[in-house]
Amino acid sequence: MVDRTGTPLVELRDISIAFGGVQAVDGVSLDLWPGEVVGLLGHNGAGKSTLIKILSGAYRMDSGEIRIDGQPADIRSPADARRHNIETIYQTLALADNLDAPANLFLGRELTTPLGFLDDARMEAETRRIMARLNPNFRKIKDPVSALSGGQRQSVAIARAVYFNARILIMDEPTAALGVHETKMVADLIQELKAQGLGIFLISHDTREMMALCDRVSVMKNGQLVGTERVEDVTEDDILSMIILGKNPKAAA
Amino acid sequence: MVDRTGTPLVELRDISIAFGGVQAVDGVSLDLWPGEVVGLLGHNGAGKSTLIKILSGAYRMDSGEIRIDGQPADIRSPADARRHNIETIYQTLALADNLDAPANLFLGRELTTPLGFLDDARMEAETRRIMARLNPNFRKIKDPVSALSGGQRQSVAIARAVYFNARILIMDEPTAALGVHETKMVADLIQELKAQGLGIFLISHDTREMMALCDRVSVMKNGQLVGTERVEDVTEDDILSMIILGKNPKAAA
Amino acid sequence: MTDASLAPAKPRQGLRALELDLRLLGMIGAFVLIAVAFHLASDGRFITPRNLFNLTIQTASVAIMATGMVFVIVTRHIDLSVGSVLATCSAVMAMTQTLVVPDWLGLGLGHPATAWIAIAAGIATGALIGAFHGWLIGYLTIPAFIVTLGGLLIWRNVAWYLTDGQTIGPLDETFQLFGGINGTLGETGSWVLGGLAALAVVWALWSARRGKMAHDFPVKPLWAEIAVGAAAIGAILGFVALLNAYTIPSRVLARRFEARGEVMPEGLVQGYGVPISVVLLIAVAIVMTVIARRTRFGRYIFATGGNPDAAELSGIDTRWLTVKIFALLGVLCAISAIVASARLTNHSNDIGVLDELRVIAAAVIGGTALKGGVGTIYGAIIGALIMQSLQSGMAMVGVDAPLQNIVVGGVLVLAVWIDIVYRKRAGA
Amino acid sequence: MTDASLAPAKPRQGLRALELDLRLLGMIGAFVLIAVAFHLASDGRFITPRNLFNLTIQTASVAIMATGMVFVIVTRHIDLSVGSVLATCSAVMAMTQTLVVPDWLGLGLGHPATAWIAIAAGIATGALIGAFHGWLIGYLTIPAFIVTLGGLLIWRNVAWYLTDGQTIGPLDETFQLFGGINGTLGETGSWVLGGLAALAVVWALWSARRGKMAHDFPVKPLWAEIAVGAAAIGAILGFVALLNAYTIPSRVLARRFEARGEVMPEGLVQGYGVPISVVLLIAVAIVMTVIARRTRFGRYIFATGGNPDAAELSGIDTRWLTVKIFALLGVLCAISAIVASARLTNHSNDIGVLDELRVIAAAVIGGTALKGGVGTIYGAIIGALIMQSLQSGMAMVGVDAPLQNIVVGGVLVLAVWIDIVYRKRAGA
Amino acid sequence: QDGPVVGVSWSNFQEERWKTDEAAIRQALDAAGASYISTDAQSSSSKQLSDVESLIAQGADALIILAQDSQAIGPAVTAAQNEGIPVVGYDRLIEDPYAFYLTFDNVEVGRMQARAVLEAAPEGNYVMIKGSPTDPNADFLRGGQQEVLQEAIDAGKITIVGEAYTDGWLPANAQRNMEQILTAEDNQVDAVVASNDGTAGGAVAALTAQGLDGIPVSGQDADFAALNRVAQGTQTVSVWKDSRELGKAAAEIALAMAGGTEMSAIEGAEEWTSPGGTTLWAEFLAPVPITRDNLTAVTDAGWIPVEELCQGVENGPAPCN
Ligand SMILES: Nc1ncnc2c1ncn2[C@@H]1O[C@H](COP(=O)(O)OP(=O)(O)OP(=O)(O)O)[C@@H](O)[C@H]1O
Ligand SMILES: Nc1ncnc2c1ncn2[C@@H]1O[C@H](COP(=O)(O)OP(=O)(O)OP(=O)(O)O)[C@@H](O)[C@H]1O
Ligand SMILES: O[C@@H]1[C@@H](O)[C@H](O)OC[C@H]1O
Ligand SMILES: [Mg+2]
Ligand SMILES: [Mg+2]
Repeated sequence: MVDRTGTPLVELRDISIAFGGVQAVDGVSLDLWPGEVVGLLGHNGAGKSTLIKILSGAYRMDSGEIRIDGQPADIRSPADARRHNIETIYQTLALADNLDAPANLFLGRELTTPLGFLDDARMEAETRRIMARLNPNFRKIKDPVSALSGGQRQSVAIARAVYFNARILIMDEPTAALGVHETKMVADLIQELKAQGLGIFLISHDTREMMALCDRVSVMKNGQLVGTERVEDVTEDDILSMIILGKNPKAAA
Repeated sequence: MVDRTGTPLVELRDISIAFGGVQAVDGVSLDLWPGEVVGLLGHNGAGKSTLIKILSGAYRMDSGEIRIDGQPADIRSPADARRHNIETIYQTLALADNLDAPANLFLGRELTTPLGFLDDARMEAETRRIMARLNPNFRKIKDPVSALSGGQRQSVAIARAVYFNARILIMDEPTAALGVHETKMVADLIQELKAQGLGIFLISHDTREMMALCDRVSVMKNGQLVGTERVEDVTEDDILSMIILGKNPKAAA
Repeated sequence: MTDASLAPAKPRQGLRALELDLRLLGMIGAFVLIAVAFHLASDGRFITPRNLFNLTIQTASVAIMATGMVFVIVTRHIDLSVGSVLATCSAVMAMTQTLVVPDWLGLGLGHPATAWIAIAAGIATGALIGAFHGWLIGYLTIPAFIVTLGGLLIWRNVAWYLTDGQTIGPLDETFQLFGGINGTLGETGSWVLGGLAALAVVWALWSARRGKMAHDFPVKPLWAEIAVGAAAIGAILGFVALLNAYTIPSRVLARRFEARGEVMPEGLVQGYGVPISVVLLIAVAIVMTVIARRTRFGRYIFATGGNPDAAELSGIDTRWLTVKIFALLGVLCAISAIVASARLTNHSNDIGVLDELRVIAAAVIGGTALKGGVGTIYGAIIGALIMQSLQSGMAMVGVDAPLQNIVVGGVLVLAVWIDIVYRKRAGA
Repeated sequence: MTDASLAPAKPRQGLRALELDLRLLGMIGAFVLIAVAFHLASDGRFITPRNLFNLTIQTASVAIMATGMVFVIVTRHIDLSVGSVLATCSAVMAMTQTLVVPDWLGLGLGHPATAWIAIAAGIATGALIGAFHGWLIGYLTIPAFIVTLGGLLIWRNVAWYLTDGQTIGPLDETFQLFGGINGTLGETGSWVLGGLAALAVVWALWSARRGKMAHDFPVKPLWAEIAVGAAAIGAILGFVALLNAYTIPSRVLARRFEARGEVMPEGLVQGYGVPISVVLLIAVAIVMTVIARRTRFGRYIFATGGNPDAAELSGIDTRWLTVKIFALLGVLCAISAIVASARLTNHSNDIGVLDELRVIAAAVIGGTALKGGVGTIYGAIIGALIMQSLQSGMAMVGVDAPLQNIVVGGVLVLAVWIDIVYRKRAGA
Repeated sequence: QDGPVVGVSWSNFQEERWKTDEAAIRQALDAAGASYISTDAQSSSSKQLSDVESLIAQGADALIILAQDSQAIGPAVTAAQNEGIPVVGYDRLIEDPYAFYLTFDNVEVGRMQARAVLEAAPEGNYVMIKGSPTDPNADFLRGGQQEVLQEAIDAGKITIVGEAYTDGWLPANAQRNMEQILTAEDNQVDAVVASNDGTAGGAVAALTAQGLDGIPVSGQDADFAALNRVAQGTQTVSVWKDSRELGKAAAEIALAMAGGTEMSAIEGAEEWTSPGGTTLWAEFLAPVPITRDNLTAVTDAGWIPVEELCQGVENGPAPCN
């Protein structure tokens, strides 16, 4: 299905980072092709969020290399990542609580009038349009996001990442707080984006969901990569044992 | 299984609350017997968190009544709720980011030495003991919780609610950020607490998990109660249609 | 997509249709309350054209800086150095007028360009100092409290050295026009200004309405729109009428005619009209409000205040933002320095002393939250007005000097408390 | 349960085994740097027993209040009124000594109970004022900035009314003992104090170690424990030796003998030893540190600072906590008032003016974060010491007051910056 | 109300002496059936301008202004002039001929301070504790002091070994500065010229700690605590500017001018040219240096009760013996 010839969209090579002596990510290498969804799994604190935060510019790695389209990419800040068309949905959502949904959605890339002033009306209209796709119950467009429910906040964070024409999308537990219907809509969205040729890193603890959405899954344990497998090649139980035992049954076999 | 004769542990009667004109919870009645797990389901923003925050003292209802052991209970603050042995795991976790896990776990109920000073060593030891049950990978006992991963933070919040001998436990999406193994351990824990006779309100979007853990499930939509059913009496699909359509197929039938 | 559940809320009915800003009304209410109380206590001397004219002039300098302080506090910083920066800017401008331009540049005293050269120098000074503070705070991550506490000590004394500890003056005549009573628009000019402002209100309401309608958003009923517009225009024209009603003392008028070699017509009465310093304040208020609400810069300020991490993760360069915010406040300090020193017709050593407290207090009374993320420009200005009313009012009622301070302190706390209670009740 | 993955981290090796507090070391480093610089600039007069003795005395009053300000700032509040509250407490104590006790109570001047009655009155005053502020802030939810800005205006002028604007003094002899050089422990007393402190250190280290071992936690290697203990004891005894080395001028000594009707033995030399005001400061520091680290009250302060909502949801009564915190600071202001007025041997109208800035600065230099949740008691004290060293050093080197302020401002910013860089490097 | 209204604008009411001035002004106004209103500028010339505007708006018929700044008060005086309200410049100079200048001569006060100290310590090391760097009076005083000391300095008899401004005239700052100078000079100090009683108090506290109390120290204002020090012998001189007289004279002049009296017609008025070159009508009252030899002057005048003057003094000079 996914064409893995040619240069990958993203190559993470031997990435490491430590916090105060603890090796949070330890020599991890991964790659991602266009139109592919790669799932990241692992126990709590395995280093998944930290790894993808390096790609999104939130952290700077201690060592390793990132390549995009085969070219070394020097990502030192979230702004750098955006320049490489990388969009991220953070686990902590990263919303400005005092602003409303449109302001958050367009933060850093506001729509403006020809005179350079903010075009709030247009941003609001766009927000209504996009939220309708993600969360049909969402109505609190003009309230500060601090007044939203957990799932509503998550919808805003998702909307923000997918609205802009990203080439690489990072989703850190995007559906953790979402209702069944909302989760379904995000799954549909992922399929659609994939079809458009985006590369997606997806983190989730829901193995079933991962098997359904991803092309390949990578499992981490204690900062290290246990293994990466195509979903066709493994069973749910294989993945579970990789997560819990930290051993790749296929590699061992 | 659950003995629903006698007085319920908790009775919520006709609870309503509005935020700035919007009716977040609208005349909801629910009850909970000892040794029972009642699940709350519903779309994002349905009012689940708001409803249980009324019981935990975080919000004050506009109208309605709460009874505990058949007696009207006047819960106006989280401290009042604690006096009624109600413990809560909030969706937002409610941790003091600058303190470490033991300090958060025992916040408001610190262990002290005979002289009345904090007994940090004992709190740390207890924390290690209890965390071992919830999250075997957890090691960052002395770090401020701001340095923890999303799932690690959630483990701390759970540990804090279950450590104290609560009679009523409220869990708002306790496993949203947890890994598979950690989720399993929380499920075991819920079974154990239930066996000890606690009453538990559980909120989650994972219908499968809810069917497995709960005795009864209640579904909310737009602030109103759609219906409450024993899990034996309904299928997963029944529940899904209640959540999405807001109609109780059994009642309709 | 046009699903009913997504349709924007329906237009509200009755009084609510006016969509009034409760916060604004509350603050105006507090001000009116204070004014009426002093009016009664001073045998009807407080709410007079003359006193209100004085009040607007007295408020201008602090209010101008307070608008900039809003941005600083919204981004979770603080600036303790505004009074000292004002002093340095004032010293630079004073020395430019009395030494640099006449002697170094050899243009002599009273050259028409003097005031403008001095103002340019002052504004450049303010911008540089502010930017420097912002750099220390944003790039070197030194807490704003420390940087500006250092600034408080440093710039006051730099001003001292610039002037050798002396009062410098009298300042240039043109420059003095910015000081308040020495420079007003006169009756006709004020009416013209008022008329333009009224037109602007109509245009603003109309274009906002059109913008909403273009996106099918609900709009207020037409009557509500007209009511709001009428109230705003009424307030503007009332304000102009009030300032025009304060008449120039006949001696001053006579002196002016004398200076022109004319004779004053018997019984001539002329009003002062809007002071230029107040025009400056209004201009600053409008510009700052536009920045806050309608530009990216403003949006980033509030986003950073709400959640600095989120702002940074959204690709906003929060460090550079900090530099810009402090530089902006520096410029506003320089503008305030113009107003303050022109009003004194001199640069004095103690100019701006304790202004940091007044300015921060004005912003906080005006609803700016010290924990960041929240604040309005108009709030800060009304806050400054309330502070000033308290001080002037107390002086007017004629209580003992030490007791005055006690009462000012007490009323300050009380005013904020009433506002808090009022807003809780109103559920805003 | 004793799963390997859960076992606590292994003891560290080498220098790291000492588990030193980098922040503390950094601050001490900054202080030493400043001291050495002044020592060189003043021809070797800065690091002398006499000057360091002066420094400790000069620092006491601000440092005492700064420890309380740490709690206030940690809970995301601020207190601008400390200088004024100090003035009111000082006024109450002065009036109690010179009017209430001698005249109203009829005990006359110089009664042995005078000082103690005055102190009790002062502390009660401080506690009441602080609690009142705390109530306004905690229960009425008025921002601390506004409440204490009001307090700044009110209490200074209440003090004025209490004393009718006069300097009151000289104060009671016993009372004056708290002022510094007028009351010291003498050489023997100081050694006894030092010895007790050394024992306390040994006991504290030993019991902490025992506590850890009881729960099977890792402990430092014994050599590291001993090294830390030896360093601490060395510092304590060195401090005592230093203060003892500052000898009482022979004139003063002779006068003391005279007063007792004795004749001073030829060639007698006596050291001052530890001033009582410094003993007070040390006692305050210990009590406050214990509160911060070892009591529920302290834990709740930090929890509330870290996340006020979480604290409230945990059943902590944050409103009552606020009252307690401000009352505590009020008491500390009263203690500072004792030290400050006893040092001047008079109550003067302007006592404590601008102390709010010094106190807040000391806390912030000492690493207390204005955004709340973080701060240490020892940091605030060293912060106060650094501020005071700068000012005293400059006065000694003979820098002009305006230039002094410029340098103090600059060094302030620099010191904090160096500390920031140092900590970033050290990765702490 | 019936009688005229006199508005007084104080520059900083926190300093001890002004309440005596105020009482004197009030008393004189009461006696004349006039009423008194006042403001406190809290050491800010900007606030003082607003204050004066308030006083005018309140209907003052005459103004007495203790100027925070001799020049920056100009617009306030102009505002008064525009309304035809007479102004008395009180204690500190107002650089404007429209204002009547009533004061004690500050340069003379400085001279008196230095004279008394020089008499007690004709030779040795001097320390100059100056006033606030932002108060123009501080430099007037220092100038007067220098005039007197110059000769002895030139002759090499005295050396100024330390000199410091006192921020905000705060005693605590003076005390610290004195301590540091003593430390730097190893106590080799023979006399202190302090510019007012507050700073003298700080200096004496520092000297006492070193057993140096008793060396000559100057001051001004005749604060009660300072007079007590003079009686005890720890302060040499406090230059007494009997503010009751100054206050009384100010009230009377203000009322006279409000009643239409010309400045030139005021008793004791003389034409005087300021250092800045402004010629104005002025009246100078004579300050009196108070030393242990003439302490009775202050008690006789009822300035201070004998008990307070002599508190804790044994075998002191008259009247404490
Ligand atoms: N503090 C608040 N202020 C204003 N509105 C609020 C507040 N808290 C919740 N709401 C609103 O009340 C409604 C119910 O929110 P609630 O958090 O109870 O939803 P929920 O069922 O828990 O949703 P989720 O599954 O997303 O957690 C939402 O529309 C939300 O925006
Ligand atoms: N800012 C930080 N400072 C210190 N340690 C950190 C920081 N962020 C993460 N860590 C630590 O790094 C390790 C990896 O964390 P990370 O958030 O990447 O885990 P994760 O795999 O995303 O877990 P989860 O499934 O719980 O989200 C954890 O032990 C965590 O405590
Ligand atoms: O009397 C003194 C006054 O002249 C000066 O200006 O301020 C300080 C006072 O002590
Ligand atoms: Mg994660
Ligand atoms: Mg929820």
